[in-house]
Amino acid sequence: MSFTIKKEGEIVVVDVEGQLIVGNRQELKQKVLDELERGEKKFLIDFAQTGYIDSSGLGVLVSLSKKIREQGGELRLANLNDDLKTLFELTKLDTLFQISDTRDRALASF
Amino acid sequence: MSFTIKKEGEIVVVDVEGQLIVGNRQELKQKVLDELERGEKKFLIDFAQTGYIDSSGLGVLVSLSKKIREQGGELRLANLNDDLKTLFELTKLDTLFQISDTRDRALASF
Amino acid sequence: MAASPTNDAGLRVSLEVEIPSDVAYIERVVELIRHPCAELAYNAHQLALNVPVALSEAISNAILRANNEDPGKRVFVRADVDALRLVVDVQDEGEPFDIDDNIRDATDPDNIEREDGRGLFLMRALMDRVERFDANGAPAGNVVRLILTRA
Amino acid sequence: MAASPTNDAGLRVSLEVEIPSDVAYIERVVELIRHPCAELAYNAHQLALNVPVALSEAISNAILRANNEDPGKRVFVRADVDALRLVVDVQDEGEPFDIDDNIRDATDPDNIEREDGRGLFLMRALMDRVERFDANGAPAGNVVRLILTRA
Ligand SMILES: Nc1ncnc2c1ncn2[C@@H]1O[C@H](COP(=O)(O)OP(=O)(O)O)[C@@H](O)[C@H]1O
Ligand SMILES: Nc1ncnc2c1ncn2[C@@H]1O[C@H](COP(=O)(O)OP(=O)(O)O)[C@@H](O)[C@H]1O
Repeated sequence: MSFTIKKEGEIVVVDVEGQLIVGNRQELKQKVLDELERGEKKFLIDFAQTGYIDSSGLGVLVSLSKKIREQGGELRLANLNDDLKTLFELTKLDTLFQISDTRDRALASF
Repeated sequence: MSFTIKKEGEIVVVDVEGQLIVGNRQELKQKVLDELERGEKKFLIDFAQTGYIDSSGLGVLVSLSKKIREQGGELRLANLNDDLKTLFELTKLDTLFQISDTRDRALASF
Repeated sequence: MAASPTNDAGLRVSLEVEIPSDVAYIERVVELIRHPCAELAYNAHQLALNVPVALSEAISNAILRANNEDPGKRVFVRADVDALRLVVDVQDEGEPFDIDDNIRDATDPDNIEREDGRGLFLMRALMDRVERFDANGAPAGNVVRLILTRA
Repeated sequence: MAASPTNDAGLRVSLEVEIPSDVAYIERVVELIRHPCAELAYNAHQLALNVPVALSEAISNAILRANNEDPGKRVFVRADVDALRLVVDVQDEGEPFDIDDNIRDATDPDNIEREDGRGLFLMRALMDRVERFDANGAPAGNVVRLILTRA
Protein backbone atom coordinates (compact mmCIF):
# COMPACT_ATOMS: atom_id res chain seq x y z
CA MET A 1 0.00 0.00 0.00
CA SER A 2 1.33 3.39 -0.87
CA PHE A 3 0.31 6.82 -2.09
CA THR A 4 2.40 8.54 -4.72
CA ILE A 5 1.95 12.24 -5.25
CA LYS A 6 3.14 14.19 -8.27
CA LYS A 7 2.33 17.45 -10.04
CA GLU A 8 0.97 17.48 -13.59
CA GLY A 9 0.98 21.18 -14.51
CA GLU A 10 -1.03 22.79 -11.71
CA ILE A 11 -2.84 19.58 -10.77
CA VAL A 12 -1.79 17.44 -7.81
CA VAL A 13 -2.17 13.78 -8.85
CA VAL A 14 -2.33 11.08 -6.19
CA ASP A 15 -1.96 7.40 -7.14
CA VAL A 16 -3.47 4.98 -4.65
CA GLU A 17 -1.56 1.72 -4.88
CA GLY A 18 -3.19 -1.20 -3.07
CA GLN A 19 -6.02 -0.81 -0.60
CA LEU A 20 -7.50 2.41 0.77
CA ILE A 21 -8.76 1.28 4.16
CA VAL A 22 -8.97 2.11 7.83
CA GLY A 23 -5.31 1.19 8.34
CA ASN A 24 -3.89 3.74 5.90
CA ARG A 25 -6.55 6.36 5.15
CA GLN A 26 -4.96 8.88 7.58
CA GLU A 27 -1.80 8.80 5.51
CA LEU A 28 -3.74 9.76 2.37
CA LYS A 29 -5.66 12.44 4.24
CA GLN A 30 -2.50 14.00 5.64
CA LYS A 31 -0.68 13.99 2.32
CA VAL A 32 -3.53 15.76 0.56
CA LEU A 33 -4.08 18.25 3.40
CA ASP A 34 -0.38 19.11 3.33
CA GLU A 35 -0.67 20.00 -0.35
CA LEU A 36 -3.83 21.99 0.30
CA GLU A 37 -2.05 23.96 3.00
CA ARG A 38 0.79 24.64 0.58
CA GLY A 39 -1.82 26.41 -1.57
CA GLU A 40 -2.63 23.69 -4.11
CA LYS A 41 -6.22 23.85 -5.40
CA LYS A 42 -6.65 21.12 -8.03
CA PHE A 43 -6.53 17.49 -6.99
CA LEU A 44 -6.92 14.27 -8.92
CA ILE A 45 -6.94 10.88 -7.21
CA ASP A 46 -6.19 8.04 -9.61
CA PHE A 47 -7.42 4.55 -8.65
CA ALA A 48 -5.90 2.63 -11.56
CA GLN A 49 -3.74 0.63 -9.17
CA THR A 50 -6.19 0.37 -6.30
CA GLY A 51 -7.54 -2.87 -4.85
CA TYR A 52 -10.50 -2.30 -2.60
CA ILE A 53 -11.75 0.68 -0.60
CA ASP A 54 -13.63 0.32 2.68
CA SER A 55 -16.14 2.68 4.30
CA SER A 56 -13.47 4.62 6.13
CA GLY A 57 -11.57 5.05 2.85
CA LEU A 58 -14.74 6.40 1.28
CA GLY A 59 -15.19 8.60 4.36
CA VAL A 60 -11.76 10.15 3.85
CA LEU A 61 -12.56 10.93 0.23
CA VAL A 62 -15.80 12.62 1.32
CA SER A 63 -14.09 14.71 3.97
CA LEU A 64 -11.19 15.67 1.67
CA SER A 65 -13.62 16.75 -1.00
CA LYS A 66 -15.38 19.00 1.54
CA LYS A 67 -12.12 20.53 2.81
CA ILE A 68 -10.85 21.15 -0.71
CA ARG A 69 -14.13 22.83 -1.72
CA GLU A 70 -13.97 25.04 1.37
CA GLN A 71 -10.59 26.30 0.14
CA GLY A 72 -12.05 27.02 -3.28
CA GLY A 73 -10.41 23.96 -4.80
CA GLU A 74 -11.59 20.89 -6.67
CA LEU A 75 -11.17 17.13 -6.20
CA ARG A 76 -11.70 14.71 -9.07
CA LEU A 77 -11.40 10.96 -9.31
CA ALA A 78 -10.26 8.74 -12.17
CA ASN A 79 -9.89 5.12 -13.21
CA LEU A 80 -12.42 3.34 -11.03
CA ASN A 81 -12.64 -0.28 -12.11
CA ASP A 82 -16.05 -1.99 -12.28
CA ASP A 83 -15.97 -3.06 -8.65
CA LEU A 84 -14.99 0.36 -7.36
CA LYS A 85 -17.69 1.88 -9.56
CA THR A 86 -20.21 -0.47 -7.97
CA LEU A 87 -19.01 0.65 -4.55
CA PHE A 88 -19.51 4.31 -5.43
CA GLU A 89 -22.94 3.56 -6.90
CA LEU A 90 -24.10 1.54 -3.87
CA THR A 91 -23.23 4.45 -1.60
CA LYS A 92 -24.43 7.05 -4.16
CA LEU A 93 -21.03 8.70 -3.84
CA ASP A 94 -20.92 8.70 -7.63
CA THR A 95 -23.30 11.67 -7.34
CA LEU A 96 -20.94 13.54 -5.02
CA PHE A 97 -17.72 13.19 -6.99
CA GLN A 98 -16.74 14.08 -10.49
CA ILE A 99 -15.38 10.80 -11.86
CA SER A 100 -13.51 10.31 -15.14
CA ASP A 101 -12.77 7.08 -16.93
CA THR A 102 -9.15 7.91 -17.66
CA ARG A 103 -6.46 10.02 -16.13
CA ASP A 104 -6.07 12.11 -19.29
CA ARG A 105 -9.75 12.90 -19.40
CA ALA A 106 -9.68 13.82 -15.72
CA LEU A 107 -6.66 16.10 -16.24
CA ALA A 108 -8.34 17.78 -19.22
CA SER A 109 -11.56 18.31 -17.24
CA PHE A 110 -10.16 20.84 -14.78
CA MET B 1 -0.28 -28.06 -15.02
CA SER B 2 0.70 -29.22 -18.46
CA PHE B 3 3.40 -30.99 -20.39
CA THR B 4 4.50 -29.56 -23.71
CA ILE B 5 6.50 -31.77 -26.05
CA LYS B 6 8.50 -30.56 -29.01
CA LYS B 7 11.38 -31.77 -31.15
CA GLU B 8 14.71 -29.91 -31.23
CA GLY B 9 16.66 -31.68 -33.96
CA GLU B 10 16.58 -35.31 -32.89
CA ILE B 11 15.94 -34.54 -29.25
CA VAL B 12 12.47 -34.77 -27.69
CA VAL B 13 12.11 -31.84 -25.27
CA VAL B 14 9.43 -31.91 -22.60
CA ASP B 15 8.52 -28.78 -20.64
CA VAL B 16 6.92 -29.43 -17.28
CA GLU B 17 4.68 -26.49 -16.44
CA GLY B 18 3.43 -26.39 -12.86
CA GLN B 19 3.67 -29.33 -10.49
CA LEU B 20 4.83 -32.87 -11.25
CA ILE B 21 2.89 -34.86 -8.68
CA VAL B 22 0.81 -37.94 -8.08
CA GLY B 23 -2.20 -36.38 -9.81
CA ASN B 24 -0.52 -35.87 -13.20
CA ARG B 25 2.63 -38.01 -13.36
CA GLN B 26 0.83 -40.69 -15.45
CA GLU B 27 0.25 -38.12 -18.15
CA LEU B 28 3.97 -37.33 -18.34
CA LYS B 29 4.85 -41.01 -18.32
CA GLN B 30 2.44 -41.81 -21.13
CA LYS B 31 3.57 -38.92 -23.30
CA VAL B 32 7.22 -39.92 -23.04
CA LEU B 33 6.51 -43.63 -23.54
CA ASP B 34 4.51 -42.81 -26.68
CA GLU B 35 7.55 -41.01 -28.10
CA LEU B 36 9.81 -43.89 -27.08
CA GLU B 37 7.53 -46.33 -28.89
CA ARG B 38 7.66 -44.14 -31.97
CA GLY B 39 11.40 -44.78 -31.94
CA GLU B 40 12.70 -41.61 -30.30
CA LYS B 41 15.92 -42.12 -28.32
CA LYS B 42 17.01 -38.75 -26.91
CA PHE B 43 14.92 -37.07 -24.25
CA LEU B 44 15.35 -33.82 -22.35
CA ILE B 45 12.98 -32.79 -19.59
CA ASP B 46 13.14 -29.06 -18.86
CA PHE B 47 12.01 -27.90 -15.40
CA ALA B 48 12.35 -24.16 -15.95
CA GLN B 49 8.62 -23.69 -15.42
CA THR B 50 8.11 -26.33 -12.76
CA GLY B 51 6.82 -25.68 -9.26
CA TYR B 52 7.34 -28.64 -6.97
CA ILE B 53 7.85 -32.37 -7.57
CA ASP B 54 6.65 -35.01 -5.13
CA SER B 55 7.98 -38.54 -4.57
CA SER B 56 5.73 -40.04 -7.18
CA GLY B 57 6.92 -37.44 -9.69
CA LEU B 58 10.50 -38.41 -8.87
CA GLY B 59 9.46 -42.06 -9.19
CA VAL B 60 8.18 -41.49 -12.71
CA LEU B 61 11.46 -39.85 -13.69
CA VAL B 62 13.37 -42.85 -12.32
CA SER B 63 11.22 -45.35 -14.17
CA LEU B 64 11.29 -43.39 -17.42
CA SER B 65 15.05 -43.17 -17.24
CA LYS B 66 15.22 -46.95 -16.84
CA LYS B 67 12.82 -47.62 -19.74
CA ILE B 68 14.66 -45.20 -22.02
CA ARG B 69 18.01 -46.77 -21.17
CA GLU B 70 16.61 -50.23 -21.89
CA GLN B 71 15.76 -49.01 -25.40
CA GLY B 72 19.29 -47.71 -25.83
CA GLY B 73 18.19 -44.11 -25.34
CA GLU B 74 19.13 -41.30 -23.00
CA LEU B 75 17.21 -39.04 -20.62
CA ARG B 76 18.65 -35.74 -19.44
CA LEU B 77 17.28 -33.05 -17.18
CA ALA B 78 17.72 -29.27 -17.26
CA ASN B 79 16.90 -26.10 -15.37
CA LEU B 80 16.39 -27.32 -11.84
CA ASN B 81 15.97 -24.33 -9.54
CA ASP B 82 17.62 -24.34 -6.11
CA ASP B 83 14.70 -26.06 -4.41
CA LEU B 84 14.43 -28.78 -7.04
CA LYS B 85 18.19 -29.25 -6.82
CA THR B 86 17.86 -29.73 -3.08
CA LEU B 87 15.15 -32.31 -3.70
CA PHE B 88 17.38 -34.28 -6.07
CA GLU B 89 20.28 -34.03 -3.63
CA LEU B 90 18.23 -35.20 -0.63
CA THR B 91 17.17 -38.28 -2.55
CA LYS B 92 20.61 -38.68 -4.21
CA LEU B 93 18.81 -38.73 -7.54
CA ASP B 94 21.34 -36.14 -8.67
CA THR B 95 23.71 -39.11 -8.96
CA LEU B 96 21.31 -41.05 -11.19
CA PHE B 97 20.49 -38.33 -13.71
CA GLN B 98 22.59 -36.19 -15.96
CA ILE B 99 21.49 -32.68 -15.05
CA SER B 100 22.39 -29.47 -16.93
CA ASP B 101 22.00 -25.91 -15.74
CA THR B 102 20.53 -24.66 -19.00
CA ARG B 103 18.51 -26.08 -21.83
CA ASP B 104 21.18 -25.17 -24.38
CA ARG B 105 23.86 -26.93 -22.43
CA ALA B 106 21.61 -29.97 -22.07
CA LEU B 107 20.88 -30.00 -25.81
CA ALA B 108 24.57 -29.68 -26.61
CA SER B 109 25.46 -32.53 -24.23
CA PHE B 110 23.79 -35.32 -26.22
CA MET C 1 -3.49 -21.62 -9.31
CA ALA C 2 -7.02 -21.62 -10.66
CA ALA C 3 -9.58 -23.88 -9.06
CA SER C 4 -10.85 -26.64 -11.28
CA PRO C 5 -14.64 -26.38 -11.11
CA THR C 6 -15.14 -30.12 -11.55
CA ASN C 7 -13.60 -30.65 -8.16
CA ASP C 8 -15.22 -27.90 -6.15
CA ALA C 9 -18.09 -29.90 -4.79
CA GLY C 10 -16.02 -31.99 -2.41
CA LEU C 11 -13.88 -29.24 -0.95
CA ARG C 12 -14.74 -27.68 2.38
CA VAL C 13 -12.44 -25.22 4.13
CA SER C 14 -12.64 -23.79 7.64
CA LEU C 15 -10.30 -21.09 8.79
CA GLU C 16 -9.76 -19.43 12.13
CA VAL C 17 -7.66 -16.35 12.62
CA GLU C 18 -6.98 -14.61 15.89
CA ILE C 19 -5.54 -11.09 15.92
CA PRO C 20 -4.83 -8.30 18.38
CA SER C 21 -7.07 -5.22 18.26
CA ASP C 22 -4.96 -3.42 15.70
CA VAL C 23 -6.24 -2.30 12.30
CA ALA C 24 -2.86 -3.08 10.75
CA TYR C 25 -3.91 -6.76 10.68
CA ILE C 26 -7.13 -6.31 8.71
CA GLU C 27 -5.65 -6.51 5.24
CA ARG C 28 -3.95 -9.82 5.97
CA VAL C 29 -7.03 -11.39 7.49
CA VAL C 30 -8.99 -10.37 4.40
CA GLU C 31 -6.32 -11.99 2.24
CA LEU C 32 -6.36 -15.19 4.31
CA ILE C 33 -10.11 -15.58 3.81
CA ARG C 34 -10.24 -14.40 0.23
CA HIS C 35 -7.72 -17.04 -0.82
CA PRO C 36 -9.87 -20.15 -0.15
CA CYS C 37 -12.79 -18.36 -1.84
CA ALA C 38 -10.55 -17.89 -4.87
CA GLU C 39 -9.54 -21.57 -4.75
CA LEU C 40 -13.24 -22.40 -4.76
CA ALA C 41 -13.71 -20.25 -7.85
CA TYR C 42 -15.93 -17.57 -6.35
CA ASN C 43 -16.69 -14.99 -8.98
CA ALA C 44 -14.26 -12.15 -9.62
CA HIS C 45 -16.57 -9.42 -8.29
CA GLN C 46 -17.18 -11.31 -5.07
CA LEU C 47 -13.42 -11.72 -4.66
CA ALA C 48 -12.61 -8.09 -5.45
CA LEU C 49 -15.56 -6.31 -3.85
CA ASN C 50 -18.10 -8.19 -1.71
CA VAL C 51 -15.75 -10.36 0.32
CA PRO C 52 -12.93 -7.91 1.07
CA VAL C 53 -15.09 -4.86 1.75
CA ALA C 54 -17.71 -6.54 3.96
CA LEU C 55 -15.02 -8.41 5.85
CA SER C 56 -12.90 -5.35 6.35
CA GLU C 57 -15.95 -3.49 7.76
CA ALA C 58 -16.83 -6.21 10.22
CA ILE C 59 -13.26 -6.57 11.45
CA SER C 60 -12.70 -2.85 11.80
CA ASN C 61 -15.92 -2.47 13.82
CA ALA C 62 -14.74 -5.28 16.09
CA ILE C 63 -11.39 -3.58 16.60
CA LEU C 64 -12.57 0.03 16.83
CA ARG C 65 -16.19 -0.02 18.04
CA ALA C 66 -16.18 -3.09 20.27
CA ASN C 67 -12.62 -3.55 21.51
CA ASN C 68 -11.68 0.15 21.36
CA GLU C 69 -8.22 -0.89 20.14
CA ASP C 70 -7.52 -2.25 23.62
CA PRO C 71 -4.26 -4.21 23.18
CA GLY C 72 -5.48 -6.75 25.74
CA LYS C 73 -8.53 -7.63 23.65
CA ARG C 74 -8.55 -9.82 20.57
CA VAL C 75 -10.65 -10.42 17.50
CA PHE C 76 -11.50 -13.95 16.34
CA VAL C 77 -12.47 -14.55 12.75
CA ARG C 78 -13.85 -17.90 11.64
CA ALA C 79 -14.72 -18.68 8.05
CA ASP C 80 -16.40 -21.70 6.49
CA VAL C 81 -16.13 -21.84 2.74
CA ASP C 82 -17.43 -24.39 0.32
CA ALA C 83 -18.77 -24.44 -3.21
CA LEU C 84 -22.15 -23.16 -1.99
CA ARG C 85 -21.39 -20.34 0.35
CA LEU C 86 -19.07 -18.40 2.61
CA VAL C 87 -19.99 -17.92 6.27
CA VAL C 88 -17.73 -15.64 8.32
CA ASP C 89 -18.08 -14.98 12.04
CA VAL C 90 -16.24 -11.96 13.40
CA GLN C 91 -16.11 -12.08 17.17
CA ASP C 92 -15.07 -9.22 19.44
CA GLU C 93 -14.75 -8.75 23.21
CA GLY C 94 -17.04 -5.71 23.44
CA GLU C 95 -20.39 -4.85 25.01
CA PRO C 96 -23.48 -6.11 23.18
CA PHE C 97 -24.76 -3.70 20.53
CA ASP C 98 -28.09 -3.61 18.75
CA ILE C 99 -27.51 -4.21 15.08
CA ASP C 100 -31.15 -3.39 14.23
CA ASP C 101 -30.70 -0.02 15.85
CA ASN C 102 -28.02 0.72 13.30
CA ILE C 103 -29.90 0.83 10.02
CA ARG C 104 -28.86 4.16 8.62
CA ASP C 105 -29.36 4.76 4.91
CA ALA C 106 -25.94 5.97 3.87
CA THR C 107 -27.38 7.20 0.56
CA ASP C 108 -29.87 9.57 2.19
CA PRO C 109 -29.05 13.21 1.28
CA ASP C 110 -28.70 13.94 5.03
CA ASN C 111 -26.00 11.30 5.34
CA ILE C 112 -24.20 11.37 2.04
CA GLU C 113 -21.58 13.90 3.19
CA ARG C 114 -20.93 12.15 6.50
CA GLU C 115 -17.48 10.72 6.95
CA ASP C 116 -18.59 7.63 8.92
CA GLY C 117 -21.58 5.33 9.19
CA ARG C 118 -21.27 3.33 5.96
CA GLY C 119 -19.96 0.11 7.50
CA LEU C 120 -23.12 -1.83 8.30
CA PHE C 121 -24.78 -0.33 5.23
CA LEU C 122 -22.05 -1.81 3.01
CA MET C 123 -22.05 -5.17 4.80
CA ARG C 124 -25.78 -5.45 4.18
CA ALA C 125 -25.44 -4.36 0.56
CA LEU C 126 -22.56 -6.72 -0.21
CA MET C 127 -23.60 -9.86 1.71
CA ASP C 128 -26.71 -12.00 1.45
CA ARG C 129 -27.16 -11.87 5.21
CA VAL C 130 -25.68 -10.02 8.18
CA GLU C 131 -26.57 -11.20 11.70
CA ARG C 132 -25.39 -10.42 15.20
CA PHE C 133 -25.52 -12.74 18.20
CA ASP C 134 -23.82 -13.13 21.56
CA ALA C 135 -20.59 -15.10 21.58
CA ASN C 136 -21.30 -18.30 23.39
CA GLY C 137 -18.59 -19.05 25.92
CA ALA C 138 -15.62 -17.00 27.04
CA PRO C 139 -14.69 -14.38 26.14
CA ALA C 140 -18.08 -12.64 25.99
CA GLY C 141 -18.65 -10.40 23.01
CA ASN C 142 -20.53 -9.90 19.77
CA VAL C 143 -20.42 -12.23 16.84
CA VAL C 144 -21.22 -10.57 13.53
CA ARG C 145 -22.00 -13.22 10.94
CA LEU C 146 -21.70 -12.53 7.22
CA ILE C 147 -23.17 -14.96 4.71
CA LEU C 148 -22.54 -14.90 0.97
CA THR C 149 -23.77 -17.42 -1.58
CA ARG C 150 -21.12 -18.28 -4.16
CA ALA C 151 -21.67 -16.73 -7.57
CA MET D 1 0.38 -9.21 -0.48
CA ALA D 2 3.58 -9.51 1.50
CA ALA D 3 3.36 -10.05 5.21
CA SER D 4 4.71 -7.25 7.32
CA PRO D 5 7.10 -8.88 9.77
CA THR D 6 6.40 -6.35 12.51
CA ASN D 7 2.91 -7.71 12.81
CA ASP D 8 3.55 -11.43 12.60
CA ALA D 9 3.72 -12.09 16.28
CA GLY D 10 0.04 -11.58 16.91
CA LEU D 11 -1.31 -13.58 14.00
CA ARG D 12 -2.48 -17.15 14.45
CA VAL D 13 -4.26 -19.09 11.72
CA SER D 14 -6.02 -22.45 11.87
CA LEU D 15 -7.30 -24.11 8.76
CA GLU D 16 -9.32 -27.25 8.21
CA VAL D 17 -9.89 -28.79 4.82
CA GLU D 18 -11.95 -31.86 4.10
CA ILE D 19 -11.61 -33.62 0.74
CA PRO D 20 -12.76 -36.83 -0.94
CA SER D 21 -10.15 -39.55 -1.52
CA ASP D 22 -9.10 -38.20 -4.90
CA VAL D 23 -5.55 -37.12 -5.73
CA ALA D 24 -6.92 -34.34 -7.94
CA TYR D 25 -7.52 -32.32 -4.75
CA ILE D 26 -3.96 -32.44 -3.41
CA GLU D 27 -2.59 -29.44 -5.25
CA ARG D 28 -5.34 -27.19 -3.96
CA VAL D 29 -5.01 -28.30 -0.38
CA VAL D 30 -1.29 -27.59 -0.60
CA GLU D 31 -2.08 -24.13 -1.92
CA LEU D 32 -4.61 -23.49 0.84
CA ILE D 33 -2.04 -24.25 3.52
CA ARG D 34 0.91 -22.64 1.81
CA HIS D 35 -0.91 -19.31 1.58
CA PRO D 36 -1.13 -18.54 5.33
CA CYS D 37 2.53 -19.62 5.65
CA ALA D 38 3.35 -17.06 2.96
CA GLU D 39 1.30 -14.41 4.80
CA LEU D 40 3.35 -15.21 7.86
CA ALA D 41 6.55 -14.68 5.88
CA TYR D 42 7.89 -18.22 5.99
CA ASN D 43 11.10 -18.40 4.05
CA ALA D 44 11.01 -18.90 0.28
CA HIS D 45 12.55 -22.40 0.39
CA GLN D 46 10.06 -23.57 2.98
CA LEU D 47 7.24 -22.22 0.82
CA ALA D 48 8.57 -23.74 -2.41
CA LEU D 49 9.99 -27.04 -1.16
CA ASN D 50 9.45 -28.17 2.44
CA VAL D 51 5.81 -27.29 2.88
CA PRO D 52 4.38 -28.35 -0.49
CA VAL D 53 6.38 -31.56 -0.90
CA ALA D 54 5.92 -32.92 2.64
CA LEU D 55 2.25 -32.01 2.61
CA SER D 56 1.66 -33.55 -0.77
CA GLU D 57 3.30 -36.80 0.44
CA ALA D 58 1.20 -37.04 3.58
CA ILE D 59 -2.05 -36.34 1.72
CA SER D 60 -1.32 -38.75 -1.08
CA ASN D 61 -0.52 -41.52 1.42
CA ALA D 62 -3.83 -40.82 3.16
CA ILE D 63 -5.70 -41.05 -0.15
CA LEU D 64 -3.81 -43.95 -1.71
CA ARG D 65 -2.37 -46.05 1.14
CA ALA D 66 -5.01 -45.56 3.83
CA ASN D 67 -8.28 -44.82 2.05
CA ASN D 68 -7.45 -46.75 -1.15
CA GLU D 69 -9.16 -44.02 -3.13
CA ASP D 70 -12.49 -45.20 -1.72
CA PRO D 71 -14.94 -42.46 -2.73
CA GLY D 72 -16.85 -42.98 0.52
CA LYS D 73 -13.78 -42.12 2.61
CA ARG D 74 -12.45 -38.66 3.24
CA VAL D 75 -9.22 -36.98 4.22
CA PHE D 76 -9.14 -34.24 6.86
CA VAL D 77 -6.28 -31.79 6.93
CA ARG D 78 -5.85 -29.38 9.82
CA ALA D 79 -3.11 -26.77 9.94
CA ASP D 80 -2.08 -24.39 12.68
CA VAL D 81 0.25 -21.66 11.54
CA ASP D 82 1.82 -18.86 13.49
CA ALA D 83 5.06 -16.94 13.45
CA LEU D 84 6.83 -19.80 15.25
CA ARG D 85 5.79 -22.94 13.46
CA LEU D 86 3.47 -24.86 11.19
CA VAL D 87 1.72 -27.96 12.52
CA VAL D 88 -0.29 -29.99 10.02
CA ASP D 89 -2.39 -33.05 10.85
CA VAL D 90 -3.40 -35.25 7.93
CA GLN D 91 -6.12 -37.67 8.99
CA ASP D 92 -7.30 -40.65 6.98
CA GLU D 93 -9.93 -43.37 7.51
CA GLY D 94 -7.56 -46.32 7.05
CA GLU D 95 -6.20 -49.15 9.20
CA PRO D 96 -3.43 -48.25 11.65
CA PHE D 97 0.06 -48.46 10.18
CA ASP D 98 3.43 -48.53 11.89
CA ILE D 99 5.36 -45.46 10.88
CA ASP D 100 8.55 -46.74 12.57
CA ASP D 101 8.35 -49.83 10.44
CA ASN D 102 8.68 -47.62 7.40
CA ILE D 103 12.14 -46.17 7.70
CA ARG D 104 13.63 -46.96 4.36
CA ASP D 105 16.70 -45.07 3.24
CA ALA D 106 15.68 -43.92 -0.20
CA THR D 107 19.29 -43.00 -0.96
CA ASP D 108 20.59 -46.54 -0.41
CA PRO D 109 21.99 -47.97 -3.67
CA ASP D 110 19.47 -50.82 -3.37
CA ASN D 111 16.60 -48.36 -3.32
CA ILE D 112 17.76 -45.56 -5.55
CA GLU D 113 16.22 -47.01 -8.70
CA ARG D 114 12.88 -47.85 -7.06
CA GLU D 115 9.89 -45.98 -8.33
CA ASP D 116 8.15 -45.71 -4.94
CA GLY D 117 9.04 -45.49 -1.27
CA ARG D 118 10.34 -41.93 -1.03
CA GLY D 119 7.30 -40.40 0.67
CA LEU D 120 8.06 -40.83 4.36
CA PHE D 121 11.74 -40.34 3.63
CA LEU D 122 11.02 -36.91 2.15
CA MET D 123 8.58 -35.95 4.91
CA ARG D 124 11.28 -36.71 7.47
CA ALA D 125 13.93 -34.84 5.49
CA LEU D 126 11.81 -31.75 4.90
CA MET D 127 10.02 -31.39 8.25
CA ASP D 128 11.40 -30.97 11.76
CA ARG D 129 9.16 -33.76 13.04
CA VAL D 130 6.86 -36.41 11.62
CA GLU D 131 4.58 -38.34 14.00
CA ARG D 132 1.70 -40.76 13.65
CA PHE D 133 -1.09 -41.33 16.15
CA ASP D 134 -4.62 -42.72 16.19
CA ALA D 135 -7.37 -40.29 15.29
CA ASN D 136 -9.32 -39.69 18.46
CA GLY D 137 -13.02 -39.90 17.78
CA ALA D 138 -14.96 -40.96 14.69
CA PRO D 139 -14.00 -41.68 12.03
CA ALA D 140 -11.12 -43.92 13.16
CA GLY D 141 -7.91 -43.59 11.20
CA ASN D 142 -4.32 -42.42 11.26
CA VAL D 143 -3.21 -38.91 11.93
CA VAL D 144 0.16 -38.04 10.43
CA ARG D 145 1.48 -34.86 12.04
CA LEU D 146 4.08 -32.69 10.34
CA ILE D 147 5.86 -29.97 12.27
CA LEU D 148 8.04 -27.26 10.75
CA THR D 149 9.66 -24.36 12.57
CA ARG D 150 9.45 -21.13 10.64
CA ALA D 151 12.66 -20.02 9.02
N1 LIG E 1 -18.83 -4.92 16.71
C1 LIG E 1 -19.47 -3.85 17.18
N2 LIG E 1 -19.48 -3.59 18.51
C2 LIG E 1 -20.12 -2.51 19.01
N3 LIG E 1 -20.78 -1.61 18.27
C3 LIG E 1 -20.80 -1.81 16.93
C4 LIG E 1 -20.17 -2.91 16.33
N4 LIG E 1 -20.38 -2.84 14.99
C5 LIG E 1 -21.12 -1.73 14.80
N5 LIG E 1 -21.38 -1.11 15.95
C6 LIG E 1 -22.18 0.13 16.16
O1 LIG E 1 -22.88 0.41 14.98
C7 LIG E 1 -22.54 1.73 14.53
C8 LIG E 1 -22.60 1.79 13.01
O2 LIG E 1 -21.55 1.01 12.46
P1 LIG E 1 -21.08 1.27 10.98
O3 LIG E 1 -22.27 1.28 10.11
O4 LIG E 1 -20.04 0.27 10.68
O5 LIG E 1 -20.50 2.73 10.97
P2 LIG E 1 -19.26 3.37 11.76
O6 LIG E 1 -18.47 2.24 12.33
O7 LIG E 1 -18.55 4.12 10.70
O8 LIG E 1 -19.91 4.25 12.80
C9 LIG E 1 -21.17 2.00 15.12
O9 LIG E 1 -20.88 3.35 15.21
C10 LIG E 1 -21.31 1.34 16.47
O10 LIG E 1 -22.01 2.15 17.36
N1 LIG F 1 -1.55 -42.92 5.87
C1 LIG F 1 -1.08 -44.19 5.70
N2 LIG F 1 -1.89 -45.24 5.93
C2 LIG F 1 -1.45 -46.50 5.76
N3 LIG F 1 -0.18 -46.80 5.41
C3 LIG F 1 0.67 -45.81 5.18
C4 LIG F 1 0.29 -44.45 5.31
N4 LIG F 1 1.35 -43.69 5.03
C5 LIG F 1 2.36 -44.55 4.72
N5 LIG F 1 1.97 -45.81 4.82
C6 LIG F 1 2.77 -47.04 4.60
O1 LIG F 1 4.13 -46.68 4.55
C7 LIG F 1 4.69 -47.10 3.30
C8 LIG F 1 5.77 -46.16 2.88
O2 LIG F 1 5.22 -44.91 2.53
P1 LIG F 1 6.03 -43.90 1.62
O3 LIG F 1 7.38 -43.76 2.17
O4 LIG F 1 5.21 -42.67 1.49
O5 LIG F 1 6.19 -44.62 0.22
P2 LIG F 1 5.10 -45.10 -0.83
O6 LIG F 1 3.81 -44.48 -0.43
O7 LIG F 1 5.65 -44.64 -2.12
O8 LIG F 1 5.11 -46.61 -0.69
C9 LIG F 1 3.51 -47.15 2.34
O9 LIG F 1 3.76 -48.01 1.26
C10 LIG F 1 2.43 -47.70 3.27
O10 LIG F 1 2.58 -49.08 3.45
